[in-house]
Amino acid sequence: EPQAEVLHWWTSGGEAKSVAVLQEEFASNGGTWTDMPVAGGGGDAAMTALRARVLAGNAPTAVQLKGPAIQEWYEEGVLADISSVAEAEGWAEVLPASIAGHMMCEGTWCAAPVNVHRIDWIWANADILAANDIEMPSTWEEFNAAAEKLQAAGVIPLAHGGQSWQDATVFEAVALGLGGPEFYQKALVDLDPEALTSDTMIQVFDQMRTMRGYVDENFSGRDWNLATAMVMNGEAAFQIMGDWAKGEFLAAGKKPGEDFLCASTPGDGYLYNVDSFAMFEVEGDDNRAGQELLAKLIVAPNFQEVFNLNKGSIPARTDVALDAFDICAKISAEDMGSTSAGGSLLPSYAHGMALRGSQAGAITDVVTAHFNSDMSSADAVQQLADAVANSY
Amino acid sequence: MSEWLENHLPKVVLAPSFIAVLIFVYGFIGWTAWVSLTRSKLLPKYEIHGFIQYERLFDSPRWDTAINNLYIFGALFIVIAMVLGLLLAILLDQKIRVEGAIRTIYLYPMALSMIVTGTAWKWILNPGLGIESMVQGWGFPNFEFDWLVNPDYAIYTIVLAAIWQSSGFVMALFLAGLRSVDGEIIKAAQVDGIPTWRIYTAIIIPSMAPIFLSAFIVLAHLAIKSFDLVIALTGGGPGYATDLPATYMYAMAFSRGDIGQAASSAMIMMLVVFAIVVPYLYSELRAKND
Amino acid sequence: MAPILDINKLYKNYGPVEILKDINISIEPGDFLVLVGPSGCGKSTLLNCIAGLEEITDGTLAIGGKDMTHVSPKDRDIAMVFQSYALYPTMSVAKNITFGMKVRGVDQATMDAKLRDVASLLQIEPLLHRRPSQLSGGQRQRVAMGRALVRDPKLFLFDEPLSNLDAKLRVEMRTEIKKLHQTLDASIVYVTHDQIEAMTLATKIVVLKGGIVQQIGTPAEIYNNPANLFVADFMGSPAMNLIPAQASNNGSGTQISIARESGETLVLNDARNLSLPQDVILGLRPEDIAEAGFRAGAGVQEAECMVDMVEPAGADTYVVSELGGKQVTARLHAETSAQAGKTLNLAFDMSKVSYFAKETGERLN
Amino acid sequence: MAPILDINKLYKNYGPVEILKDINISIEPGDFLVLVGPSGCGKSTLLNCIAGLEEITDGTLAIGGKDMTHVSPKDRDIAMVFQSYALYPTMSVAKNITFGMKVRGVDQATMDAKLRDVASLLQIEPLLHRRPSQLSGGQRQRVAMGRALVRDPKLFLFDEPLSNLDAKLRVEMRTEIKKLHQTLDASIVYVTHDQIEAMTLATKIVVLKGGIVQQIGTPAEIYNNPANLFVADFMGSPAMNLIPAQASNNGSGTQISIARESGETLVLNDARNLSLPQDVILGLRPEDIAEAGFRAGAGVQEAECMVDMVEPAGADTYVVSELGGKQVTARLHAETSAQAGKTLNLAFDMSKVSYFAKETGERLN
Amino acid sequence: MTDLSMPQTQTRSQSNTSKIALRWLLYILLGLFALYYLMPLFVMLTTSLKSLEEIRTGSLISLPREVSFDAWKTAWSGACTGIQCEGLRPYFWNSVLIAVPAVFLSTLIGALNGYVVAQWRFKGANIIFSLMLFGCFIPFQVVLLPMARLLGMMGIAGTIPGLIFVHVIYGLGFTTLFFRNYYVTIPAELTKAARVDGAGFMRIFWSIFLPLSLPIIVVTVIWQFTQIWNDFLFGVSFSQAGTQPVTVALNNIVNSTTGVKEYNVDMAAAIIAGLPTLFVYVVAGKYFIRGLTAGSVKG
Ligand SMILES: Nc1ncnc2c1ncn2[C@@H]1O[C@H](COP(=O)(O)OP(=O)(O)OP(=O)(O)O)[C@@H](O)[C@H]1O
Ligand SMILES: Nc1ncnc2c1ncn2[C@@H]1O[C@H](COP(=O)(O)OP(=O)(O)OP(=O)(O)O)[C@@H](O)[C@H]1O
Ligand SMILES: [Mg+2]
Ligand SMILES: [Mg+2]
Repeated sequence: EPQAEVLHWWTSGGEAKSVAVLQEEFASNGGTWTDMPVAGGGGDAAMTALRARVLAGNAPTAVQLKGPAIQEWYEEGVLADISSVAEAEGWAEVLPASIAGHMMCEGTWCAAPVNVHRIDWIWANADILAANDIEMPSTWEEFNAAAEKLQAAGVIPLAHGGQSWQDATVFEAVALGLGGPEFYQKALVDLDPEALTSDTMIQVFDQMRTMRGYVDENFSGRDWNLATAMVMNGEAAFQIMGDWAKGEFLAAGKKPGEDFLCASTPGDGYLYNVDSFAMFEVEGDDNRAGQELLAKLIVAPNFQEVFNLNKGSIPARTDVALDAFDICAKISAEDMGSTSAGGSLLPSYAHGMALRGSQAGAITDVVTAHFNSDMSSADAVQQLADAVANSY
Repeated sequence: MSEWLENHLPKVVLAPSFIAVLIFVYGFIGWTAWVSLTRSKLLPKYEIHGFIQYERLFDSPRWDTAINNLYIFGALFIVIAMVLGLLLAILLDQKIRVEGAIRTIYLYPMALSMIVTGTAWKWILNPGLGIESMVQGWGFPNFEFDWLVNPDYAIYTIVLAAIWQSSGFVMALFLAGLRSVDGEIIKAAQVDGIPTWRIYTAIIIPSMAPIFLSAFIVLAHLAIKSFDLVIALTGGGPGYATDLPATYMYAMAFSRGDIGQAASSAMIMMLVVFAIVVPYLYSELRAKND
Repeated sequence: MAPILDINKLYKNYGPVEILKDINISIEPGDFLVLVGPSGCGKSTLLNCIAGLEEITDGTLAIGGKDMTHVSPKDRDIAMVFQSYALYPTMSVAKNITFGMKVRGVDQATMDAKLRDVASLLQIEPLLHRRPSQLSGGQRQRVAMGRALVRDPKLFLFDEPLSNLDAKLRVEMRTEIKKLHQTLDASIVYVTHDQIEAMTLATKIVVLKGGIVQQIGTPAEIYNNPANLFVADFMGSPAMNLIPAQASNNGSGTQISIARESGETLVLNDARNLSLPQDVILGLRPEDIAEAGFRAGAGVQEAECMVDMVEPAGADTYVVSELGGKQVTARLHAETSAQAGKTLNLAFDMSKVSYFAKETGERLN
Repeated sequence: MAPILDINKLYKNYGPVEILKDINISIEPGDFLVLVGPSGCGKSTLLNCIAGLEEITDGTLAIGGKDMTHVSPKDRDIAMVFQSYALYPTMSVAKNITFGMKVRGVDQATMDAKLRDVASLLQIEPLLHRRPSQLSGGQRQRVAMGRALVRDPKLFLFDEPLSNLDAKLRVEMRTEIKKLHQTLDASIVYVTHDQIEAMTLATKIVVLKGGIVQQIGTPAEIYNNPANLFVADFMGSPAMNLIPAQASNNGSGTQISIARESGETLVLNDARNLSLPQDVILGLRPEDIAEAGFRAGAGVQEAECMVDMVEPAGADTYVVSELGGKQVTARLHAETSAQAGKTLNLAFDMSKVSYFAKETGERLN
Repeated sequence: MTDLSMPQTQTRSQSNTSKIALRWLLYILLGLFALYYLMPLFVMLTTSLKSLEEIRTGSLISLPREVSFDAWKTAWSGACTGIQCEGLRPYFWNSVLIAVPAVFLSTLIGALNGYVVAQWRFKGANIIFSLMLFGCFIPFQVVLLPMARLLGMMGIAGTIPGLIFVHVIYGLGFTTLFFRNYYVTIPAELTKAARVDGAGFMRIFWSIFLPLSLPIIVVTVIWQFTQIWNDFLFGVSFSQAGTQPVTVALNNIVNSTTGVKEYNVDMAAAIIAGLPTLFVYVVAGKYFIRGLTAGSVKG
């Protein structure tokens, strides 16, 4: 009888309901699901628990893991091989190549993707834009011009929460927009020292400094959803935040395209954050059977659709019908397809898709230090290079 | 045999605790020391690589900030909590009618975990939501209280909340101390014509030295271990302006998968603890021995 | 001269409990007033009232002729020595003594001079730099006295200053306090529950019981003419023998009959012509019962008694015998040949006898 | 009969510090041995060694003829009463008394019977259900005794059982302990630093100082023939007068000269033919100095002395005068007419004098 | 007792006015401090009584326009803590199962240790005590990983006994300290008397010392209960599905990264999770001061 203990940090409201869908499917296929939710700090607490469990020798069956962390755990020799399921289900055909890459460890499949979050979204209050006669910006200059206008009109141009991961989110959107996909790849994925110290990077920091001016005084420590509420309430015009922000709008009864607008941040490319489950090496046939069943169900079209409808993200597999999805999701899926083809489908560094924890952390430290002080862009670039070198 | 057991029972009783402490405290410290010399990342590895982790640690501006913050936070927190605790204890010692209720109010923060109260503090201190906007709403538009969002001052909000949580406990310690001062000494001072405030400053407070020591130790250990508080209130921000060694270590170990780095920072923390606790123990046990 | 301390109809309650009732005491300058009484009788409370450390509930209190009923302790011009000495634990001996002066802004030179005087008077010069915790009991006691002496107040108050010392030291310090009183000609109110201390030190004794004054008088008055059974029993060690007896007046004096275990009644004659009720309690101090032949005088009467116990105590030997159902103690000289279980001829000095009413316990003669 | 307690060459160290040195004591059944000495001399330590509460460093210790050097306290068949009583604070009086029996598994009926006996002996029946905190000092003391008595042990150990009581109660309890000893014919080792207690209770006294035995003897021996200056000074209250003097043998007796402040030398004759060095310390108890006319006998000599202080103390009056640079106390009867600042004719009983070597302090006669 | 308030009498009339003024000042001061301490609780309480709608629009620290207890109900039995949406209720019981035995055991062992260190001194006892005391100061993050390893080796990883074990081990330093400082104030004669009475080591402890220890037991239990009930780090690291304590559940409710935040439920949940400790403080608070006075502060 398939069994699975699942460690994840989708604990509240819509998230929990989304996972519950998986649990129901798992159960209806004869499996027993043991839930092990640990929320907090974008998974930090869950990772703490995971380490303890692994060291204690009773790792959970499946763990919500993503990005290079999957490969890191693989290197520790604790992940299971689910290639048989992946091959039987033909994952390689239905997943975009770059996303499939994250699920592979040295040529074997070791994780199953759940969804794709797009990070480089900009959200806007439709009424404010209309009232001030502003279009959704498509370049950062336009954005700046719009912001000046809004500021003059007494509206906070950008709703932002001063937590380091939010700073990083804005930063990577700006880096992608100003430098283009290639620059982003070099600087924030390959950590090319030249790119990191380039003039483009200085411009990126300049833009961050400019945007610091568009943020209200009280942004520090603000939760992202409170920032979203500012946009909803008409206190602020824009917010740069991943597609989960949509959930807040919808929960408050707002309609996409009418009350609020969604668009990708200025510039080309697509930053994704793929949630996935990694399968840990476990004892017992029941557990292994559970693991395989779980992997199969996660990537199966049904779950991909239902889950993502709930969660606000889009399916990882490209062959799911999007009729039920809203306009923002449709844009997202479309862009994913086109950027995947054009090679500008890129992993989000801010959400742990591009870099190992210590490297991403080192960059975030500099970004947030710069944003929260009057550090010059040149200094920031220098520190960035040092921090990256020190983080190995 | 039973004679032997009877004679050695005290040692036998203490032995399990002693062994547990040896393993679970000192063994683990040793383990940490070992790991701090390795390149452990996601999980501990045991291959020694020298002092590289310490070099990285001392190169890191974030660690500098964390250590500086520990000094600022530690000093302010300990001093203010003691002064406030003492002041409250003295005020409460004036035969207050509703002493029990007030005492409970001052003491209850100790009962709540910071995971919870941190959010409330975050709102209260947030300029746009809390005190600042409230006071401005009362008609003082120039009132400013924006420490939380100011990187130079944010650490002081941590101090504020930490004091809120611990000063009641310190108050209880001091109140207990005041209650055990010999009443005749105070009467003697009154007859001697010594004004009340001088009785406190010159006679009672100096005689409570052991309690100051206890309070200091409790507060110092809270300061060094402060973790929940920072996570809940500022998350280390703005930027990493309110990072403390404990949060630094946690971040390294559990969100960045850099266990070697975390171990080296833990060792430095433990050295700081050692520097505080050992003199205390020394004086404490020497005094009790004679 | 105005009395140095005048207490008038003083009452003190703690909540609903009356601790002191209708206290009237007045002493002259130079008097050494001792308050005695059993534990909990209100001695400390009365002293605290005098010091102003407790508000009094009713009545008035004057020191040096001025009404002080509502004046704060520091303005009463008094000094006080406490049972636990109450030295300031963190200050040196010198600072303990001078701290009060410092607070009152006395200049350094005067302070030093006074400190020197007091230290030499009490012979504590070598201790001036020590902390109280480094002193022995007797030394602490001296420092506490020093702190009081340096004030040069109108009135000294002592609350059982010797009770924490051991027997030997207690005797020594007692003598020193007596000498100090004579040297300084100070006015003192002194609390103790040790009646020997009371007898040796006082010029005037107040016996308290349950917050009520039992008797006020000189040590001799209290010792020889106790006002009631309580005072008789309380003052003197070993205590006065209090023996139930039958009295009858036979014209030329009083005849006293005392029942004995052996059945045979002991009959004694008191030459004084007293009018007593039939049932009385006869009070006679141990030293007024001697071995026959060692005491002579008009009132002395002899009688054969069975010795129950012999207690040699160095200078004296105490002999216990049963009379009127009570253990009666006689103080004999050290070389007595008395032996437990044998009879002994005892001499009773009837001229020293006190009589008390059986019911009320009040003195009758 | 074998001695009930036999201590042989006992040494006790705490770490490097020698607390007790070469103690040799032996007592017979029924003896009442009192250990006296100043604070810190090692009395409690010795008692603890006897009880087995402290391991001894060297020597042997036998109780009732059996070697007990390494036996644990519970098997020594002893009972002990502590200075602070050490009553179990959470147990009722009855449970306090029966706790030891319960631990030893005595059956309920025996326990009840014994409890009843002891309670009636000590008159604490009404207190049996109270907690120690609800008792007065004297009552606690009685309960502590009860706890010891109920054991019916070979040997009782008492560690200053009376020192926490007030003067009056102390005297009463002293008498009761004495009576108990006589009633039960128990063997007792009793620690005190109150020499009056020692004198009244003991059949045998051990004087300790600095962990070394100074003298062992009956109370009379110790009082009348102290072995050295320390014992002379320590035993007796007021203490023996110890006066530096010059001795010379004039054939028919010994002539003693004592310097006086007034310049005039006091010369006294001791009829005994003693061979003394020139410089001696003369020891004479206050009761051996009387008012002239009140003491007769072969050895009595009179001399005019200046009275410095008069201390009436109820039964007696003490008079202090300066002799040989020392304050010398004389015990006079209560009715004396002595007045401070006047001269008085004093009678010195020279037959009672002790002489001590000036350097070593050892007794000479 | 120190009562300095008593006779600050000058002359009657003058004293009365200044005395009354002083008293007023005193009470005002105490009241202001009370406000400072109560403020966060006030914010939490009012927020928990508001609707989500009101929180989104209004000021966070104003009084609720309309009082609603829905959030409390949700927090207790409806909020999602993962795929189960049964609120805090199931986790409460876990916490009780962990806290009660852990408090009991650590107190008992601490009492025994304190008893040995204070009353049965033997060579080295002080050193052992110092070593134990140092254990109070070790940052818990340090021990997580090696502890996890050991728990795994002992086969109690992820179980409630495992969590109890961890809490007992790291509570020992403080409980031993408390009891030791209390027991050193008890005269050694008590032990001696009992030994002469024939009682052994354990008998003396059970019959004599334990019944005496109420004040310090109260202090220790309050301290330990607060620590263990509020613990999150050990709870999250050493539990698995089914053994998670209430703090972990609370965290799961409160801390959601990308979900919709229901602050009213968060706050209600927070208060509910804190109720047992609050209850202990309110009920046993006065014994707390008494217990501290009874000796534990002296060290
Ligand atoms: N603050 C108080 N409140 C209520 N009752 C009190 C207070 N202080 C003392 N008492 C009571 O007043 C009575 C007298 O106490 P006081 O201290 O004056 O006795 P005392 O004669 O000095 O006794 P002791 O010889 O033991 O010192 C006692 O019964 C005591 O319980
Ligand atoms: N555990 C110990 N370690 C070291 N020295 C000790 C210890 N116990 C007692 N002493 C020392 O041994 C000496 C004798 O102590 P002991 O208690 O026997 O004196 P004592 O004669 O009973 O005095 P007191 O009359 O004050 O009770 C003292 O100097 C004391 O300081
Ligand atoms: Mg008193
Ligand atoms: Mg002793």
